[in-house]
Amino acid sequence: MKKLINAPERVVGEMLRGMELAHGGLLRLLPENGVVLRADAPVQGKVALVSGGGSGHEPTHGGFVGPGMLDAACAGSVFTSPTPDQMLEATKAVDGGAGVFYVVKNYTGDVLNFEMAGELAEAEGIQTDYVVTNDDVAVEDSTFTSGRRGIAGTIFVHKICGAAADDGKDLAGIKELAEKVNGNVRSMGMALTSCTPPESGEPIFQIGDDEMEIGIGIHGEPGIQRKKIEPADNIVDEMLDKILGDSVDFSGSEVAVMVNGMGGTPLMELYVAYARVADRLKDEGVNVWRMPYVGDYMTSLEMAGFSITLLKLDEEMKGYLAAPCDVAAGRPF
Amino acid sequence: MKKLINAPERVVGEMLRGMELAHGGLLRLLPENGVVLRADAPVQGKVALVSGGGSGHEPTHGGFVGPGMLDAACAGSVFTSPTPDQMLEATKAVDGGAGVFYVVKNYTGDVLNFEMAGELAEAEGIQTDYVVTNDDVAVEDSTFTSGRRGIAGTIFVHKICGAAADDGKDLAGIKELAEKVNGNVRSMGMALTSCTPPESGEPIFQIGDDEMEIGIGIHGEPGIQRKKIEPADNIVDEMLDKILGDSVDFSGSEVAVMVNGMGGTPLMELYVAYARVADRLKDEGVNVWRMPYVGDYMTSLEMAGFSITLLKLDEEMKGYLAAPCDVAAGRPF
Amino acid sequence: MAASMEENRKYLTKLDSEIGDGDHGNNMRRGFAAALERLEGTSPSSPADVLKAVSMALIGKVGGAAGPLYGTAFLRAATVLSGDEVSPEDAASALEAALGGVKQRGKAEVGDKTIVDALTPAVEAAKEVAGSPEATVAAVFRAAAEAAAVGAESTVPLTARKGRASYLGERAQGHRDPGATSTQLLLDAAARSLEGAG
Amino acid sequence: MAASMEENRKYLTKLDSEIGDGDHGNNMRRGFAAALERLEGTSPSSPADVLKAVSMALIGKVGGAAGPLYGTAFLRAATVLSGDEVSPEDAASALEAALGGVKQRGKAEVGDKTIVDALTPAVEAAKEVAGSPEATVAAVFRAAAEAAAVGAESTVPLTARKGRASYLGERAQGHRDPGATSTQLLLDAAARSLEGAG
Ligand SMILES: Nc1ncnc2c1ncn2[C@@H]1O[C@H](COP(=O)(O)OP(=O)(O)O)[C@@H](O)[C@H]1O
Ligand SMILES: Nc1ncnc2c1ncn2[C@@H]1O[C@H](COP(=O)(O)OP(=O)(O)O)[C@@H](O)[C@H]1O
Ligand SMILES: [Mg+2]
Ligand SMILES: [Mg+2]
Ligand SMILES: [Mg+2]
Ligand SMILES: [Mg+2]
Repeated sequence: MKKLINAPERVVGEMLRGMELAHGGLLRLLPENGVVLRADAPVQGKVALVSGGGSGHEPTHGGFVGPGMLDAACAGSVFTSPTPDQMLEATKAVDGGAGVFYVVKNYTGDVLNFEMAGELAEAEGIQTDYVVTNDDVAVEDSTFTSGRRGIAGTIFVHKICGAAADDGKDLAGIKELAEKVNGNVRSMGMALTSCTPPESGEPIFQIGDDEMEIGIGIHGEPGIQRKKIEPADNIVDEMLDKILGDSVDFSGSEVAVMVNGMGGTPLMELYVAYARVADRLKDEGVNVWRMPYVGDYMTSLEMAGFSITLLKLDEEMKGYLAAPCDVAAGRPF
Repeated sequence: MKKLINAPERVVGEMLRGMELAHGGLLRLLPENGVVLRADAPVQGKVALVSGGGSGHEPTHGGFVGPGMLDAACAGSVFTSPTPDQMLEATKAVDGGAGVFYVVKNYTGDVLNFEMAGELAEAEGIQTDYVVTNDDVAVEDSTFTSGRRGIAGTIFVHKICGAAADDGKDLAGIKELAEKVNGNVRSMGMALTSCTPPESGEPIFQIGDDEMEIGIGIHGEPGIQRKKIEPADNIVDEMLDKILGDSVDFSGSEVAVMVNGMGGTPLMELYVAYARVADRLKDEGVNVWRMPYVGDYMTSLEMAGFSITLLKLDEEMKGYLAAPCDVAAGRPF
Repeated sequence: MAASMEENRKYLTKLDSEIGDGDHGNNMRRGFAAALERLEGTSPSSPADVLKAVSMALIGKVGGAAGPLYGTAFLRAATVLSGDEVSPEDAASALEAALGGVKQRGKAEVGDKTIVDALTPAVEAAKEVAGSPEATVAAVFRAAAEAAAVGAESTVPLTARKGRASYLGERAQGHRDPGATSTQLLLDAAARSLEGAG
Repeated sequence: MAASMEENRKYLTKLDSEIGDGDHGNNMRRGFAAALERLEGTSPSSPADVLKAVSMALIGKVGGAAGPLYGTAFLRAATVLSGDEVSPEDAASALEAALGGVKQRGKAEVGDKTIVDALTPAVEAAKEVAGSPEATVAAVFRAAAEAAAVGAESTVPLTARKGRASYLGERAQGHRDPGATSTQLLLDAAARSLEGAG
């Protein structure tokens, strides 16, 4: 296992420290709690957005903290949900008196820990609410599972709700908006390689030199299907067919598109994939709104792979997506 | 070799097409020539900046085309310099009557091909000039080699000269400014893994599971030294010692800093490295100007590794670095 | 328990890699190491205080799905204990309360391929042993541990319906659940400790 | 020549991987395939026109360091030929002009571990054979090819001073230069073609 680190157990702390040193003025840390805050928190009178999850998905979540997006992000160990006390400290630090809204990805750990955090926050007199994102279409029958996972579509919830909070929307309105976004976003991922968390030192799964894993999540856990690798166009087709054939009817609509790298796929290949996405959407009568987001947004360490996200837009969502924000992951050059 | 592609010989063309589909309105292609242009080229009365090189370094160069940076980028095959006819077509397409300036990285192929292009352009009545960037300190004795290589520091030349051209600086002034930036920027890179170009199908070099390559370039060619892997802090120290000990005296100055991922190193690890960079610079009395650039800017396909770049600033360079630009690699979120 | 989590870290990591994200071993080791530290630092007086201290350490340090579930388990166990002595019936009640907490938080049932598959038979065995006149607390935990082992093994052929393994569908079959396994290991460590084998 | 570049693509790739960026094989194959296509499409009349067409195809398609160097080589060779016949002296002069072009563009000398290390002895051998009365063009190229082979082999122990290999310092020693090797292969292909072995 070769990584640019000092020691496995120090990775997250040093990463957070590096972020604070790099983006001081925009971000600050609660270093004892592994929390990244916007430097000017708390912002009085504004609903505060708190998210978080395991580390290893950078720029998610710390890279999305700042004016116009998240107020705070809680960083767990690699691929491990953060704990309720982290979330409570974050909550208290960003509480501007208008309530705190949690954006939680649907993984049992994330949900249970954020639920406990909400209970602790309410006990301290802070009103909270939350959305559980579940944009991943890979898992079909969610009645018999933990339900669908939250993957890159969650970032659109961060952005749209962040802009709405800046715009003065109240806690109930943010909740409603978050559910609307979540209800209109669909994603799917795949992987060509596994990844190796620093503390385990071993790849999460073994995969052959000529194989790919379809329906991958973001924590390196195996996906839904192992197959022989195919050309990029075929892979995009399979993923788009599942997304377009799911319960959101995208035809004739305007969509925000994200082609998200898992970390180890060169940007060159993401654009090869996007060319196919664009062609297919055109054939299907789905209109890409403005420019797609092509790059590494919600990664899985060094995993080679990518995910596609489509968000069906209305005027409100478009306005909030277009609103300016100042976050480390979206700094102009 | 597992890649998200359709066929090795089609990768570059499909990548360029994907970029145009994604960023239409900002970019357009000369598809027969593998050239990316700003959509509004030619911009009359402005010195036009043309750069280029092999593909496989994305977002370099196409991701830096747009208002405030490059007017055109020529894309060669993976790791292969583009050819003079590509450069000539780019030159003609962006010529706004104020001359065309080439930003060339110091590799024999890039230099020879851009030289021939300049000859062809002059024959067509277009005035050209160029800078050859050579910020890499890894190669010590450039008297007995092809000279130092141009690596990530070249991007600062793109940005500063791009802003200056927007600001109305003439061709001679751009040349002088480019030489100033080049004279004040120093970089060094390293790799933990190799990379596999699609058309060759084999890794460029073999490296052991416990080894690293110091002084790596950006084309996957071997570096200057093979060693056992060390903790990130030690690696940063070795690289910074070489950069700080080189012919630019950084002490007491303000620097622009870039910690650039080669493609396969997670952002998490780049921040771990940046924490050490920040600590060392503070110890050395070198002041980081504004925020560092931490991310993948000049990659080498999926290579795990990174480079550090320091640019010693004056007021003019600061102003141009801070000027707004609109490029695919720096799009706000 | 902390020693068991340290010893079995790689095993749990392996199980959680096959049908999860590979962190269960590290999560449990970290959480129980923190629990040990907290106990050494605060020297709680009653058994209930011990369990509460462990609960807080787990909630604060384990992370993932297992943190809130085991944390709640220890907390609920604490609530049924009073005084300084723990009888065999107390022990069984504590385990039953723990299971109740896990099921209330996680909403899993037997057959879902989780902690519940190990803890449910453990509670039944504990109650049965506790009901007999020669019962000892050590025997209650030994019975619980053995039943938990059977329960954890029973997860092998199951299709997961909760947690991360549930995304795998039938691919989870043939793999042992990591959480059910750590349940078995924790109960076994408790039993050995009470039996004096430490 | 195109066939030789096709056959030897992997070999040149391997050499360029050891002390370069692995693209020389693909670059040469692509360039000479384009040259073949251009020749088939335009049917140039004179030997000079053939060389010019090849030159343009190479400059336009090879890329990298080898593109301008070989492109200039063919262009300069074309400039010394006139008419439809090529004598042995013409052939040697063409090779000499080619070398001049490579040296002028690339500024390399013998010993720098480049194309020049193969082409320089090739030109000397060509001139020597061309000076003899029974010389044939085929013999000129055969001598050039054999000398180029020796020259390419002579690059093995050298430290590179030009091109990508020069960054390696002493690590380039023990590796054959890819460009010198393609020079040898091209001359050999030309010789075989003239000898009728195709
Ligand atoms: N809803 C649930 N109820 C009971 N146990 C559960 C539930 N969800 C997950 N688990 C247990 O948690 C274990 C995984 O723990 P761990 O790997 O530490 O967390 P994560 O899945 O967040 O990475 C599973 O093996 C399973 O036994
Ligand atoms: N200055 C030079 N003069 C002569 N030949 C050179 C020079 N620089 C490089 N070469 C030749 O070019 C070869 C490399 O070609 P190629 O791999 O196609 O280009 P690149 O180095 O741009 O990837 C080297 O092996 C060497 O023989
Ligand atoms: Mg986890
Ligand atoms: Mg090259
Ligand atoms: Mg896990
Ligand atoms: Mg090469």
